Amino acid sequence: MIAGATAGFIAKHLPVLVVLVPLMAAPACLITGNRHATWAIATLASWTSFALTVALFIRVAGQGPLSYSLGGWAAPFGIEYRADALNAFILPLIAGIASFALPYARGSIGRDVEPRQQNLFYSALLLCLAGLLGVTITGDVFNIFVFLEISSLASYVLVAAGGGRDRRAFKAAFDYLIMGTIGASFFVIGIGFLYMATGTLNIADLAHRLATAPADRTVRMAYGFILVGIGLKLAMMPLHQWLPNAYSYAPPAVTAFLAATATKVSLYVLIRFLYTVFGLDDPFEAQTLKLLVMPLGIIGIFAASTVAIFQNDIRRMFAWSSIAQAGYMLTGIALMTPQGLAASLVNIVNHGLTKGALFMAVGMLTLATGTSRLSDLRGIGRTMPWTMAAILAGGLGLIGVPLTAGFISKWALVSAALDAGQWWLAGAVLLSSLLALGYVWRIVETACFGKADETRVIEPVPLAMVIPAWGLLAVSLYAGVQPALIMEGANAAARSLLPHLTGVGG
Amino acid sequence: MDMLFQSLSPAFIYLAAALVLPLSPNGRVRALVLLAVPVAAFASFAAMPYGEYGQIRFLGLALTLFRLDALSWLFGLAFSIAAFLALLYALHLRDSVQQAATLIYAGAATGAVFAGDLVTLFIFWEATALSSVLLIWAKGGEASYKAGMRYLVVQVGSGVLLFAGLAMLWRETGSLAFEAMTLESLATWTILAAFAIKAAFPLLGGWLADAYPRSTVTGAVTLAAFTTKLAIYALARGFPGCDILIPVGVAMALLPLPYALGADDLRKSLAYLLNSQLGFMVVGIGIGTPLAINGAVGHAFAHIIYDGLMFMALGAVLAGAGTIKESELGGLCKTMPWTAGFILIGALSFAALPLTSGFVTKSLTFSAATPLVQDLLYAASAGVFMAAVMKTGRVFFTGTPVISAEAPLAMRFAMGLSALLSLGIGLVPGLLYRLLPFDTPYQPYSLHPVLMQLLASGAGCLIWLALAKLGWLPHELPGMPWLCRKAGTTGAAIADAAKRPWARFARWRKRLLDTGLSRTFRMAGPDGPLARTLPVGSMALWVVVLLGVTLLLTYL
Amino acid sequence: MADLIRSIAGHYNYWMFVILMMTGLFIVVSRGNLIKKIAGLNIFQTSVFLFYISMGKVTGGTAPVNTGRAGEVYSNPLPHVLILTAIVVGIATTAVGLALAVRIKESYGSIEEDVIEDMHRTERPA
Amino acid sequence: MEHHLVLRVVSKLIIPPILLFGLYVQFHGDHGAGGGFQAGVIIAVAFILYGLVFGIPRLLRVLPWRFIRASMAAGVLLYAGTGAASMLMGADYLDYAPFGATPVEGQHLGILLVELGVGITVASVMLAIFIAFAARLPSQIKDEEW
Repeated sequence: MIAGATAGFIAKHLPVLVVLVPLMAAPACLITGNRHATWAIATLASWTSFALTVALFIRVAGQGPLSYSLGGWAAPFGIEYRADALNAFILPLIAGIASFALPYARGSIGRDVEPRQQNLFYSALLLCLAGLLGVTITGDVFNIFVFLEISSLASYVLVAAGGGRDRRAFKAAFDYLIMGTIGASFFVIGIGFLYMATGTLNIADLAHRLATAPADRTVRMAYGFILVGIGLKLAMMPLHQWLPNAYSYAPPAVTAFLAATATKVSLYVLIRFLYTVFGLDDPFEAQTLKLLVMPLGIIGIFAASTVAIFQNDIRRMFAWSSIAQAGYMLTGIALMTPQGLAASLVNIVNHGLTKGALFMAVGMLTLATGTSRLSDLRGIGRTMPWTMAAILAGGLGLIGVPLTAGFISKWALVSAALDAGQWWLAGAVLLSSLLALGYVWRIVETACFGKADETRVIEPVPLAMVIPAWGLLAVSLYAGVQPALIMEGANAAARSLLPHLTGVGG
Repeated sequence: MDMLFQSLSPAFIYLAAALVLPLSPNGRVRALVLLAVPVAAFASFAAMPYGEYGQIRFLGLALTLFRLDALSWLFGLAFSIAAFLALLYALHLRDSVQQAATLIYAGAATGAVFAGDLVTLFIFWEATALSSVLLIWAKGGEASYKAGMRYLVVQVGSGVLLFAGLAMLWRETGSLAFEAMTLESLATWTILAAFAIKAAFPLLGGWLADAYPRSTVTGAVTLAAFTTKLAIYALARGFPGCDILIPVGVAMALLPLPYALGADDLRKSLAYLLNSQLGFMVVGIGIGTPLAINGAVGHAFAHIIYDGLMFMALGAVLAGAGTIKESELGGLCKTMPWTAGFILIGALSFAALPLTSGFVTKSLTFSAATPLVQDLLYAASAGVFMAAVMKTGRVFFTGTPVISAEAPLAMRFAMGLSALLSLGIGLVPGLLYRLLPFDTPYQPYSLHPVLMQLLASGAGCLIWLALAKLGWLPHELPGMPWLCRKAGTTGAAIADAAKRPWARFARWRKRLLDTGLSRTFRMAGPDGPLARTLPVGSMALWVVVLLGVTLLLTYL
Repeated sequence: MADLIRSIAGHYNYWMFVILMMTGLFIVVSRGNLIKKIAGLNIFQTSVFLFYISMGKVTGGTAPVNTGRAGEVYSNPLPHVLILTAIVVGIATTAVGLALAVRIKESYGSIEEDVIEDMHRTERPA
Repeated sequence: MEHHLVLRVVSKLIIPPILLFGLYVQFHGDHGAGGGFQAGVIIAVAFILYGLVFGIPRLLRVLPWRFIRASMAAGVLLYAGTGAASMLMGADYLDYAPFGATPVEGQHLGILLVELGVGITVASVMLAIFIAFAARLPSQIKDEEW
């Protein structure tokens, strides 16, 4: 009876509970001073919201889009939370990564944050999670901005938490803050223009009005500002410069969490705006994708991968690889076909899983040896074979070797490019895999064939780090072997978005 | 349950064994388990009816993991035998990495042979590359590391070509089935190029003689069995009767021979010989008649065994005497009598003397060939005789004995088994013929082939002796291609002149590569403008620039 | 010409917005002092506030408070409400930025970007 | 600061009205200009003034750090909890109708609670920001620095 009522309650409020659980757990962490208790609360909250997102995904897959109006105000007037095939697909990734990152943080955070302040760290992490989930689920564009800022502010703090070990984290967080704020402000200016043009902030309503009204200069301005603002947040090529420092100096758990979720959510926002809100029915919008976003994506893939090859710091190397991966996703989006979009969505999830696991493994390496510089890690493969195996497995995923998740994403992108008749793009994607091979190879070469330093002290890695890292890696490997679920989710999402697309592409 | 078991390619038996290998205790138990793996793999498909199993859908593609027909059955058997012999030979080793790599390598090769579609083929194709390179690296040291790198680049490159080809083919025909193809589009040419690299076609096969001699004693045996024979299988499956393969095969049979004769490192010499043998098979595939295909496939089968035997014996010498240089060895029949006996059988099989497996399989191809091709192949046989029998024979049966230990028991056992198999097939050819894919009656022991083969061998023997008399025998100038060295001073001058443009090109290429690399490094290295941490101001400037570009686009 | 002037003058709020935005961005781009950067960022954000508020203003309208009198013209309250949130976000950003600047000053002894970059360059191992 | 008699006296005089005005703005918000944001800042200003004039240590004696931190969280929890309570009572999140006998009455109560939560949070966050920065000063501000 009670169980039934609870289930009914959860089912009814599912969209809002997803955000509310971590959002309320964050202040609860603040009040509870004890770090073990806060960790327990945070972990519980993230696992709960993960379960809720999975339930939401199943429900949306079964019954179609789900709408929830806040405060009882109906959709175009009040704020609406709306779960459809697209965001229900992204949400489990975010909450799932957090569910792995929190146990991992318990093992690793002692290096970066003193025990007294760990509850602040956990509440910042939860706020970041809540913000990211909120961005994804809300159906109101201004609400996206608010949640984006909640998550961004929390992530500036999280990056700065690495400052206890390396003071460069402060500067990295500061740069991130300046850039992130400029990006968010551009985004909010874009929303202002949209509001000027249409008088509404609801996504569905905006899409409807923009589809019926002819696109004028105001809408185009909005498009430009939003594209650049979100492009900054997702590290599109010339706007990526905040990312390498932020990812390399943040605490390992934070890097793993942010790399797997923050840029992915920004990509989601971009997809949402391009395909739902603007619908690409103005030739200018399609033109911009073709002339600007696609080239930037490809330049990003090659430039960032090349830079990654020459990096001496493993975390920095993988940070650059993240920029390159964002390039793959952008090219998929810019193809403007259902296949391209689905490829990007698959890549979002697969890369999130792989990079999360990879950064966790690198964090283990860093913790054990006290360094992440390749030149100091010669021959580490012989002393830490399992950790190196995890890094190698993740690295193979970045290259796109068959049976890894990365292969599925690359395969999807290549076949999408071929379907769109873009032979050169398929070739470029394959060629760029060689660059990925280059940087992964450098790690393998150093770690397995370098001359080991006999005096090196290896500290034991806590099990709390090992288990989540391998768990996440196992999930990503599973996604490589059994891609059906993710592929279907991505295809459903892409199909649901593209009825808007008329008369473009080809 | 039965269905599930049936649908799995035997490859997975190897792969599963490789996975549990590190868990088993490293001792006699593991040795027995290791030996049981190829037997189990063979048993799993030996009695199954022909057909396609393991059909799955992956990414919307219909894949066939396990296709069993006469061709794949025979190669499956050959690889099982090879894996068994290689593992037996390496039984004394306590190196988990090499053992696991061997298992994965054998499994991948088996999986590729049973692959019913190009995607599965590609996956296993790359897996053979990745696992086999470990066998080269296991030797340790800078030289084997670099050789392994070069090997890996070539092998992975072959895989990339295969992938590109299959993608194009899929676009064109919508089918991924791995069937006989015709060379009429870029796609099939690309696939042929991928096979050609792995089969070590002329000009594409440099990796073979480069990598094999640099691998471990046991690794060389394993390497020799799988990679190139997998390529032969792929050619036999994909391009039977493809005319261009005939001249290519003839060239392939002839060109490596001088190098085989000239090499001081006997394993290197053997690698060249192996390459030449592949040429015989390629000719058979190119001819494409049932008889010729039978010849190519049968030869591949026999070759796996006697070539393995040769690598085993030379490996035993390397392990026992500490060197494998022709110039440093002699009189081994005194110190390693068993090995000497076995290698003689291997060498005679190589030279395809009657009563050996080499003869009964090669003559199939010969009898299917046109007279011109036949003559060229007999000429090649003479060369093979020189390089295989005379060159190795001299090390074993002439000269002052060097100190050397006889091979361990397991090694001798493996060699003996191979020798027995080689002789068995040679004596009772019907055993092998019955397994060949086409049912064409053939009797090898008729006058013409026996006579021709003996003539060719005799000619080879005479030429060798003449060369020895003239003092032109190769090991005076070790390590360089023999033909160039024998060209004399004038020839050397001509060669020098011919080399100059090439050297200039090589210099130019190196400079281009160097400057390209350093330019890239200057751009993308840690302090390059691409990677440097910019001041926030410059980052913000980029935002403004990009916004400007976007807004500019609104005016277009 | 008159039209042009009228259109420029008629949209003076947007001109102010653009000028403030550019000023703010210029400060962020050109000043090396971290505090000045934050100040620039604030000016930039303020321009956004101005943009929203002027967008919702109705000529002659009053604050949208129900006074009971009939026939009153209200300004559009929605942009104002939104901007209230944006102001809070701006304050939070400024606070975090200043806190970071304090920590940077404590650990580097300077808040001049070029000085900090110099330190990075010399302390980074090759 | 010990000697600035004028400042001290004026502060003491002015702080209670500021607090009172803050409370007025706080509770007037549901049917006029005002609300939690503004009230929170005003109330925080009263304490900040106190801290400026009498020093951070004395301010922390009035409002312990632990209390400020707890009230930051409590404010958010009050806000979110009000919404959650409405969910438990069968309405949508943040729909206050079920709090009272009539929807209007319920909304009055709901908004009051939410605004209170906002006010508490804003006030404590402003104070926290102020203290976080001000407490880093090496010592008290001296007379001659004015």
